[in-house]
Amino acid sequence: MDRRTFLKLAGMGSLAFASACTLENEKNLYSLVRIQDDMVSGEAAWYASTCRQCPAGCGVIAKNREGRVIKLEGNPLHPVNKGKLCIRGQAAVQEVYHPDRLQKPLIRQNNTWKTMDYDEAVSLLAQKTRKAAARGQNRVRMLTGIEGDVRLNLFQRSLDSWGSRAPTVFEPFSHENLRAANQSVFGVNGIPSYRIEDSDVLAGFGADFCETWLSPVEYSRKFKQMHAFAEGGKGRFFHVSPWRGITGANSDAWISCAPDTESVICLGLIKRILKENRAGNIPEQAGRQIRKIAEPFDREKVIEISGIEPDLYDLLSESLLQAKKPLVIGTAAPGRDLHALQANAAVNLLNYLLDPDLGKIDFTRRHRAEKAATHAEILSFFRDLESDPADVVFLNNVNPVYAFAGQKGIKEPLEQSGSFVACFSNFMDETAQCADLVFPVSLALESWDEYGAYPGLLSLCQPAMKPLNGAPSVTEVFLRIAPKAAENRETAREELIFQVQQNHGIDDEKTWLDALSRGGLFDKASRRESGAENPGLQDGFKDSFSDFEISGTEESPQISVLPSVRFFDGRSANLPWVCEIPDPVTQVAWQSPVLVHPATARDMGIEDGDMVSITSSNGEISAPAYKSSDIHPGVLGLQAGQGHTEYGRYAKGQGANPFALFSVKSSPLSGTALYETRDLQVEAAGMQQKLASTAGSLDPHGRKIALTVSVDELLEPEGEKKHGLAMHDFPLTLPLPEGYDEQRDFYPPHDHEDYRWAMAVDLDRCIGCSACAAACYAENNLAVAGEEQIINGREMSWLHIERYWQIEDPGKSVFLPMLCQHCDNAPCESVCPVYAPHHSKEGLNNQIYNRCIGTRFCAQNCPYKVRRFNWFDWKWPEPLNLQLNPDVTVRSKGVMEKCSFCVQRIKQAHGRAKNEDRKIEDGEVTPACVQTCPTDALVFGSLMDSASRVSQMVKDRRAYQVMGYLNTKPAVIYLKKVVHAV
Amino acid sequence: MDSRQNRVFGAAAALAVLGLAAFGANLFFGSPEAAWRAYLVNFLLFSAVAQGGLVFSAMMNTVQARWSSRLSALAESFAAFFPVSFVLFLGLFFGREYVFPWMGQDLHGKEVWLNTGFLFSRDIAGLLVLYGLGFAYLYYSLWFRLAAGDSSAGLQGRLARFWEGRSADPQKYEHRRYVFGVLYLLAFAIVLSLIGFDLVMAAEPHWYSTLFGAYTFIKAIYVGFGGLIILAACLHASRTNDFLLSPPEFLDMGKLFFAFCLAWADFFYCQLVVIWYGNISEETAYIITRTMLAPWNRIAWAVFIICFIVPFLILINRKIKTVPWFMTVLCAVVLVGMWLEHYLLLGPALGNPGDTATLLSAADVLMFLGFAGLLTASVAVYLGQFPAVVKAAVSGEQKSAGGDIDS
Amino acid sequence: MEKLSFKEIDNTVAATLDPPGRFYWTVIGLLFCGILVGAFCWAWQIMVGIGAGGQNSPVNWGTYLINFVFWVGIAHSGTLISAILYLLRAEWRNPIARAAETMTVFAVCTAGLFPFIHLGRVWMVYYMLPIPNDRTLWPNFQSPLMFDVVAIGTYLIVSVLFWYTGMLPDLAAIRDRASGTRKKVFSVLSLGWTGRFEQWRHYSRGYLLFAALATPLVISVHSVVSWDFALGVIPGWHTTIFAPYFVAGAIHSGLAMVLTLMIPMRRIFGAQRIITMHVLESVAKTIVFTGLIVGFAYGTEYFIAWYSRNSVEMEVFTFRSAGDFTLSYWIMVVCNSMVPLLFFFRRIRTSIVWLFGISILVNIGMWFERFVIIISSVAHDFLPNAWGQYAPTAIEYGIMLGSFSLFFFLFFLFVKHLPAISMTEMKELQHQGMTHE
Amino acid sequence: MNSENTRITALFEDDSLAAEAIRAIKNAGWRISDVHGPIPSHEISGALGIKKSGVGWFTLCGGVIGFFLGYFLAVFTAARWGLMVSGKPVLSYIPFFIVGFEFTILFAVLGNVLGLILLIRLPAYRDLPHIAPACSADRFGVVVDFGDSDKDEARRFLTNLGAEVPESSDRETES
Repeated sequence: MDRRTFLKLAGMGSLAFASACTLENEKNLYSLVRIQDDMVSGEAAWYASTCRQCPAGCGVIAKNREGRVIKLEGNPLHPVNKGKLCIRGQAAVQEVYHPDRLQKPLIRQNNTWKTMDYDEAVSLLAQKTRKAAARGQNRVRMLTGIEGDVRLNLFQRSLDSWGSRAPTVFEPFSHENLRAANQSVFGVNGIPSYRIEDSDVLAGFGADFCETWLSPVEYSRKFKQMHAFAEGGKGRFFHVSPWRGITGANSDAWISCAPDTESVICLGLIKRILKENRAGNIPEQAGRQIRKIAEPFDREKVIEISGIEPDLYDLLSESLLQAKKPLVIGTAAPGRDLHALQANAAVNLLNYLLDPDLGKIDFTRRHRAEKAATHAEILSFFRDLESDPADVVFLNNVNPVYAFAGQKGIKEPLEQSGSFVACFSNFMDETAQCADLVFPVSLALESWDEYGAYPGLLSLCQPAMKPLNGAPSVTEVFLRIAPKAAENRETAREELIFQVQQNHGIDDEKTWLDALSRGGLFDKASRRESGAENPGLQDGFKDSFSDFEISGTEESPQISVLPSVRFFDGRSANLPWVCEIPDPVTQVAWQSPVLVHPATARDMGIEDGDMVSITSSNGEISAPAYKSSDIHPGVLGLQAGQGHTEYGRYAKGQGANPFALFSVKSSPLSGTALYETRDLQVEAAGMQQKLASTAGSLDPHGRKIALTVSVDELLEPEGEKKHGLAMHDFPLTLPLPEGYDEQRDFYPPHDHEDYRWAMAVDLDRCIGCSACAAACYAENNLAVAGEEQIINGREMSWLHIERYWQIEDPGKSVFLPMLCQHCDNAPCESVCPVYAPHHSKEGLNNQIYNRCIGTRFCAQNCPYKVRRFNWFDWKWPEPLNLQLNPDVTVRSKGVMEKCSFCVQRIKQAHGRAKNEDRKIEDGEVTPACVQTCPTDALVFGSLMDSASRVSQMVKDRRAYQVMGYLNTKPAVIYLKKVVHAV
Repeated sequence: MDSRQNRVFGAAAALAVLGLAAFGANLFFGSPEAAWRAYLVNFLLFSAVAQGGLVFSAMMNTVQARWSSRLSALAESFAAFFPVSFVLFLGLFFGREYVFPWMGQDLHGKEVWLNTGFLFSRDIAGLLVLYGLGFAYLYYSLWFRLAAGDSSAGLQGRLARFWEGRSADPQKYEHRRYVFGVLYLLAFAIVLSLIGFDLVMAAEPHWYSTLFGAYTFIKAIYVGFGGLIILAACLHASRTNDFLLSPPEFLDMGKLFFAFCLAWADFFYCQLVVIWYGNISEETAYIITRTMLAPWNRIAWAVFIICFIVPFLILINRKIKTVPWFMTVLCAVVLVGMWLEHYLLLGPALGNPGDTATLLSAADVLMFLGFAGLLTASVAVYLGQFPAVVKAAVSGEQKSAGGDIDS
Repeated sequence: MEKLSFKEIDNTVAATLDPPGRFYWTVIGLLFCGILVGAFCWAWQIMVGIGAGGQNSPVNWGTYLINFVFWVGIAHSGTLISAILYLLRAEWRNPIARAAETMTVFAVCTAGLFPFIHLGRVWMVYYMLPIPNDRTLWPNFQSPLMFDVVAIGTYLIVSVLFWYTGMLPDLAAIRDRASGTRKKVFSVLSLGWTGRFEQWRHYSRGYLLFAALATPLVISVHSVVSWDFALGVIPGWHTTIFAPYFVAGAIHSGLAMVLTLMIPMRRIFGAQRIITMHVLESVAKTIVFTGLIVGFAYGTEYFIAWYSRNSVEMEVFTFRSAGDFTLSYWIMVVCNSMVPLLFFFRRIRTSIVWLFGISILVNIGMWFERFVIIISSVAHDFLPNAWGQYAPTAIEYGIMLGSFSLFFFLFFLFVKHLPAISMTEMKELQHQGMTHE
Repeated sequence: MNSENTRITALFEDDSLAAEAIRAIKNAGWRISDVHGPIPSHEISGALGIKKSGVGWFTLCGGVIGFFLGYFLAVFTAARWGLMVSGKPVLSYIPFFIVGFEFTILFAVLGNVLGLILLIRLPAYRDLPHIAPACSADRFGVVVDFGDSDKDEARRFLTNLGAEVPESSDRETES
C-alpha cells in the first residue's frame, strides 16, 4: 500500500463512540461548543464504508470535514474495487445532501401528504404490524432491494415474527438469465465471478462490464490487466452486440449483430470448434448433444441470420481458436428475453468447450446480485398482492413502479388494494407516490450496516456523519417494530456487532475496531477456498435450447434498452453530477437520446435532435434522435435510467424511460421473464429538441490529438526521435529546460523549484468511464450548469472525457481525458492583462480567481479549450452546499476557472513534507481524478524527480503531447492507445 | 551632353561586365550556390528598384499630385530596366537547383504549388503583365511629356512623329494614362507578392507568413524611391545638364522616402511580434535562424540599423532632406542595407548552412556592382533616347494642366 | 472648385449653429431613449452575469468585441483625413476634416465602452490600470489587452486635443460674430485666440507636428487592436497580415461612415457649395483604394491558408466560407471588396444615392468582417471536440442599439453647437486657390 | 513711449496687400505693433520677418521622455513580481516596444500642446476687447502705432495702401 493510503488509513477513525450518544443537533454541523471525538477542525477524518449505489458493493472511504462527508474515495484495501470508484460511486455523496431528500416521514391522509415524527411513524408501523400479525398468516409482505446479510436476516426474522413469508429481493438488473443459464448448464443457480484478468482472448456477447454489468469497477480493472499493453503485447477483446457502448468502444473489434442473435453466433462458434476438434477433452455423449444443438449453425447461416461482418466473424473464431486462455462472457442489459438466456447458455457451453474445467470462472466467489429474485417472482408478488391484499406492505429502497413502467398490475395493487404500504425511501419517487407511508431512513453513509459483495466478505458501513434528517436506519426501525426479532437489541450497531460475531467470528473489540477502521475483513475473504471443485456440465443444458426459434434480422424497428454507466437502473438519475456529466459515448448530458444508425435515420428521414416517438401496446415515449454508427441498423437504442415522473427536481421529466415500452410475462421455460414490446411503432414526432451535447465533431480531423499505435509497430525497433516543425512530424517537448531548443524557441528555458508537476495519461488504459470527471466535480466544487446552459455550451467540467471516433476505422476509437495541460508555454497566460493566470514555480498554470476580471482572452487562446468561465453565479440548492469542499474556493460570476491539478492537495502534501522536513514523495499527491481512475490510466507526479512514475512513463516511446506542434510544451503527456492491427 | 551620357553608359556597362565575370568565375571555379544566390538576390533587389521607381510616377498620377511631375518624369526612366529584369528572371531557370532548395524535398502537399514548371509559368506571366502595364502607362505618360513637332533622333523623335500622324484628344490620353497607372499599381502589388512568395518565402518551404507579400512590395517601393532620389540628385548635381529641383521637391521626396522607411519597419515588426508571441515552431524557426542565431544575427542587426535606425534618426530632421548629395549617400546606404536584407532572407536557405564563409564574398560585392551597372546603363539609355524628359522637367511646360508645383 | 468669399464660408458655417427646430429635438430624444435601452441591458447583464449574452465555450467573445473593433475602426477615418491627408496636402480633406475628427472623438468614446461591457467583472476593471498599490500588483504589459489600454487611451487623448486645437480659430471666429451668452461661452472656449501672427506662427507649426504624430498613432492603434487577435495562436487569428489589414479595414469603414454622415449633413445645412461633389468623389476613390487593400488581404489569407497545407488553417477558412457563418462571410466579401469597385465608374461615384447606399453597405460589410473574424475562428479552432456555435441575444442587441444611439446622439449635439466645418481651413483652401489660379 | 500715442488698425482684404502695406509702413518708420488675420499667410509672415516656431523642441523632448517612460513602466511593473507567463522572459522587450511607442506619441503630443500653450500664451483674455472682430472673419488687420501728431496723415497713408481704417479702430494707449 503506498504511503498516501497509509496516511489516509491512519486518519480513518470510527464514529463508534461519538455516535453512541445520539443527541440531536440539526444539520449536525461541527459546533465549537462540542467537538466530536476524532474531529480536528481543518483536518479531514476518513471513515471506511461500503458503496450502495449498485449491488457490486465497492468499498469506500468517506472524507469527513467539520462533521460532514464531502467526498468519497475508493477504499484501497477493499478487494472489490481496490481504492477506485465509478462515476455513480463518486456522486453517491450527493444523495446525502440532495435538496429533495425527505426530512420527515410522510403519511397519506385523504390523498394529501402530512409529515409526522419518526417516533410516531415507528409506533404507527409497530401497531399496524402487530394488528396484521394478529390477523393471521402472511398479512405482512416485504419487497426490498438487495441488502447485506444483516438486514436480510433481520427482515426475515421480523416477517417471521409476524408469521409472514421472507422478503422478496428486487433488483431491476437481476441477471436472472445468467443465473438460469448457469443453472441449466452447470447446475449452479448463481452468478460466479469471471477471471477476465487471466484470459488472453476475451469475447463478450454484450456483457457491459464497463458500464453496469455485475461489478463494473472490478471488471474494468481486471479487463485492463489483460488488455493494457505490457511487455510487448496485449490481450484481445471482441464485443459482439447490436450496440457498442463504452465496453464495445474499448474492444479491439465491435462485432455488430442483429439483436437477439448472439446465441446463434455463439453456437456457430461452438460448431466450428467441434468441427475442428479444438474442444478440450469432454465426455463423449455431452459432446454429441452439443454437436446436435450447434448442428444447424454453419458459417453462412450464422452470418445470414445475425448479419455480422463475415471477416469479423472469422477473426473472432480464429482468435478464439488460437487463444491459449480464452474466456467468453455472456450477454446482459435489461429488457432481454429468452434469447438472452439462450445466449448465456451458449456462452457457458462455449466456455466449457474451450476449457472443460472452467479455470477462469470462480464459482466460489459469487456476486451478491444473484440474491435478487427473478422478475417472474416479482410479478407474482404483485399478483398476489392484487388477488389477496396484505395488511402491511413494506417497500425498502425499491422502485418497481419505475422499473416496470410499462407493466400493468404494479402500480394498481399498491394504490388500490386495501393494504397499508410503507415505503422506506429518502425520495418521493414513483413508488413512494403510491405508498401510504413514506419513511425516510438514514443512508449507507449515515448508518451501521454491512454489505458483502460476495460470500465470506465482511464489508462494513458505519456512520461517516450523523443522519442529515435525523432519520433512523431501517435496521433500527425493524428492531423497534419487531421486538421478537430484535431480541432486545436496540441499535443498528448492536445488531450489526451481534451478527458479525456470529457469522464472521469476530470476538474481540480489537479485531472489531480494526475491521471497522479498515472497512471490513478482507484478507480472510480474498483467500478463496482451495479444492473447491468447479461444477461440470449438467444434463439440463439441453432444455435451454428446446423451443429455440431464431428471430434474426427483422424489418420492423426494434428498441433496445442500453445500459448507462451514469444512471444504472435509474436510481442515480436524481444526482446532479451524474446528469451533468455527459454520457461518454454520445456526449449528451441530461437527456437520453435515441441512438439511431445513420442509415436507419436516413430511411426515417430524421436528423439529430428530431423527436422520435416510440409506441408499444404498453406505453409511449418520445426522445430526441441521435445519429450514431455505434448501433446496429434497424435497432433504436435508448439508455435506461431516465424518464422519471417523480424522484426530485433533477430526475423528474429528464429524458425518457424505455421500460415504459415493455411488458413482462414469465416464460414457461425456467421461469425467466419475457420482455415484450408488442406492435412497436416508431415515427418522427415532427418536433425538435436541442441535444444537450458537450461535443463538437467526433472526428479528430487528423490533428494529432488522439493517437493510436499498433502492437506490431511497437514491436519494431524504435526509429530516431522526431524533430520536425509542423503537424506531420514534431518532437516531444517536455515542460523542462531540455524541452527548449534555441532553433525553435524564442524564449529561454526556465527552471522550476524542486517539483515540476505533470500528469501522464495512458490512453491504452482509459476506458472513458468518466469517473475522473465526477471525482473532479466532487473535489473542486464544480458548478452544475443544468440542461439549458449545457445546450448553450456552458458546461463547467474541468476534466472532460472526449471521444474521438475514426469512422473509417472503429478500432482506433479513443477516449481522451482532456484537462488543463499546464503548459510550459501556456498561450492563455500572457494574454491576460492582470496576471490572473501565470506560471507557478512548480510549473502549475495558476488561475487566481480574485485577480481575474473576466476578459475571457485566456479561454479564447487556449488550444485545448479547457478553461471554463462563470457565466452566472451558479446555485447549490440547500443543503447541497454542505457538500462543498472547504479547501477550494467557490467561484463567483465573471471569473475564469480550470483544472488546478488539485493544487489544494499539493499544498497539503507540502505542509506534511515540511513538518516532516522532507521532500514530497512520488505518489504522495494524487489529484481526485487520478485517485479514482478504475484502470490507473492517470498518473501524477513531478518530472524533476527522474525516478517518479511520471518521468518513467514519459520515457515510453508511446508518449506524445496533444497537438505538440503548437510548441506549448504541455505537462499532460499522453501515451498512445495500442491497437491490434485488425 | 550625349558624350556624357555615353560615358555614364560606358562605365555602367563596364561594371555590368565585371559583375558578369564575377558571376561566371564563381559559378565555374567558386561555389555555384553562392553564385546563384548572389544572382537571385541582386535580381530581386534591382528589379524591385525599377518596379518601385515606376510606382512613384503611377502613384503620383493616380492621386493627381501636382508637385511631383518632374520627379515622375525621372521615375519613369526606371522602366528601361524592365526588359533586362525579365531576361534575368529567365536566367534563373538555369540555376533552379540552387535557387529552389525545395526541389526534391517532401513538401507534404505543397508540391501542387511549388514545382518549377508551374512556378516559372505563373511568374513569367506575372512579370509580363506587370511590365506590359508599365510600358502601356509609360506610353501614355510620354505623350504628355514629349513636345510635339520634335524632330530629334532616337525613340523620342520617332514617337513624336508617330503621334504627329494621329489626332489625339488629351482627355482620352489623360484617362488612359490614369487607368493604366491604376492597373500597374494593382499588378505591382499582386505580382510582387507572388514573386515574394515564390522566390523568397518558399526558399524555406515549411514557413509561411501572410504579410510577406505585402512586405515584399513595400520594400520594393522603399528601394525604388531610394533609387529615384539618387537619380534625381545626381542629375541635379551634374553641371552638364540644366536639370534642377527645388528644395520643396527634395523635401517632399525625402518625406515619402521616410514614410516608406517607417512602413517597411512597421511591416517587419508586424511579422516579428506576431511570430514571437505565438512561438509556434513552424513559424519561429525561420525568424530565429535569421535574427537570433549566429552567423546571421549579425547581418540582421546590420540591416536593422542601416535600413531603419540610421534613416529614421537622420530623416527626422527636416532640413537634411533638401541636401542632394547627402540624400544620395543615405539612399545608397539603404540600398546596400536592402541588399544585405535579401541575403538575410535567402542566405540560410540557399547557402550551405552554418558555414560562415558563404555569408558574403568579394564576388557578391562585384555582382552587386554589376547589377547596379545594368540598371544605370538602362536608365542612361532611356535618358539618352528621351532627352526631352529631362528638359521638360526643367521647363515644367507641358500639354496637360498638371505642371505647377506648390511650394 | 467654385470660389467662395471668406464671408460666405463664415455665413454658411455659422448658419449651422442657428437654434435647432422641433424635429432636431425629437431625433435627439429618440436617440436618448436608445441610450437608455443600452444602459438597461448592460445593468441587467452586470446583475445576472455575462451569461445574459450569447457567449459560450468556445465562443467566449461576442458582439461586444465586434462592436469595439467596429467603432475603433470608424474612429480611424477622422485622424486619417485630418492628419494623413493633411500631410499629403489633399485639398479635398478640408471641408470634411472637422466632421471627421469629431466622428473620431465620439467613435473612440463609444468604442471605449465596449471593453467594459465585455468584462466579466467590470467592477474590478481598475486592475488593468497601473495604479501603485501596497501589494505592488501591476498589470501585465505583455498582454495585448494592455496594449489596447495604452493605445486607445493615447488615441482618445490625442484625438481630443487635436480636435480642439484645430477648432480654436473657428471658436474665435464664432465668438467675434456672436453676441450675448454665446459670445461669453465662445470667448472662454476660444481661450482668447486673436489670430495674431505671433500666434499663427506657433499654431501652424504645432498643428503640422500634431498631424505628423497622429499619423503613426492612427496606424499603431488599429495594429494594436488587430494584435488582440493576431498575437493569439487561434487559426484565423494568428496571422501576420492582420495589422496592416485591420488598419486598411478601419479606414475603409471610417470613410464609409464619413460619407454616411456627410451626405445628409451637407443636405440639411445646405453646405453643398462647401462639401462639394468633388469632395465626396475623392472620398469614394479612397474607399476604392482601401477596399482593394482589404480584398487583397482576404485573398492572401485564403491563399496562404491553402498554401500552408496546415489542416487547421484550411479548416477554418473552409468553415468561414462554407460553414455555419457562410452568409456573414459573403456579406463581408461582397460589401467590402466588391461593391466599392463600383466607384470606378464616374457615374456611380458622382450620384448621391449610390454614394449613400454603398457607404451604408460598406459599414454593414465591415461589421460582418469583425463578426466573421472574431466568431468563426474560435467556433472551429484546434480541438474538434470543442467546436461550437454562437448567436447574439436580445441583451447584446440592446447594447448594440445603445452604442449606435450614443454615437449619433453625441454627433448630432455637436453639429448644432460647434462649427461642424472648419472655417479656417476652408479659408486657407480658398486662399490657395486664389493664389494659384 | 509718450502718452499721446495712437494705435490704428488698418484692415486689408488680401494678405498680399497687407504684406506690401507692412513693408511700406516699416519703411515709413512707423511701428507695427501687431498683425491679425483669419488664416496664416506666408507673405505677411515674410513681410514681418517671422522666424520658424520652436514648438518642435517641446514635441521632441516629450517624445523622447515618453519613449523611455513607456519602456520603464513596462519593465518596472514586470520586474516587481517577476511572474512568468507563457514561458516568455519576464522582461520581453519585443512586445514592450508597443508600450514604448504609444507613450512616445502621447508625450510628444502633450509636449506639443504644452509648447503651444507656453509660446502662444493661451489662455489670454486681456486684449480681447481691443481687437477688430473682422480679423477673425475676412480681414487682415495691421495695427500701427503713431505719434498722436501725424494721425490724419497716417490715416491717409494707410487708405492709399488700400486699407479701410474704421474710426473705431484708433484708440488711446494708456501707459
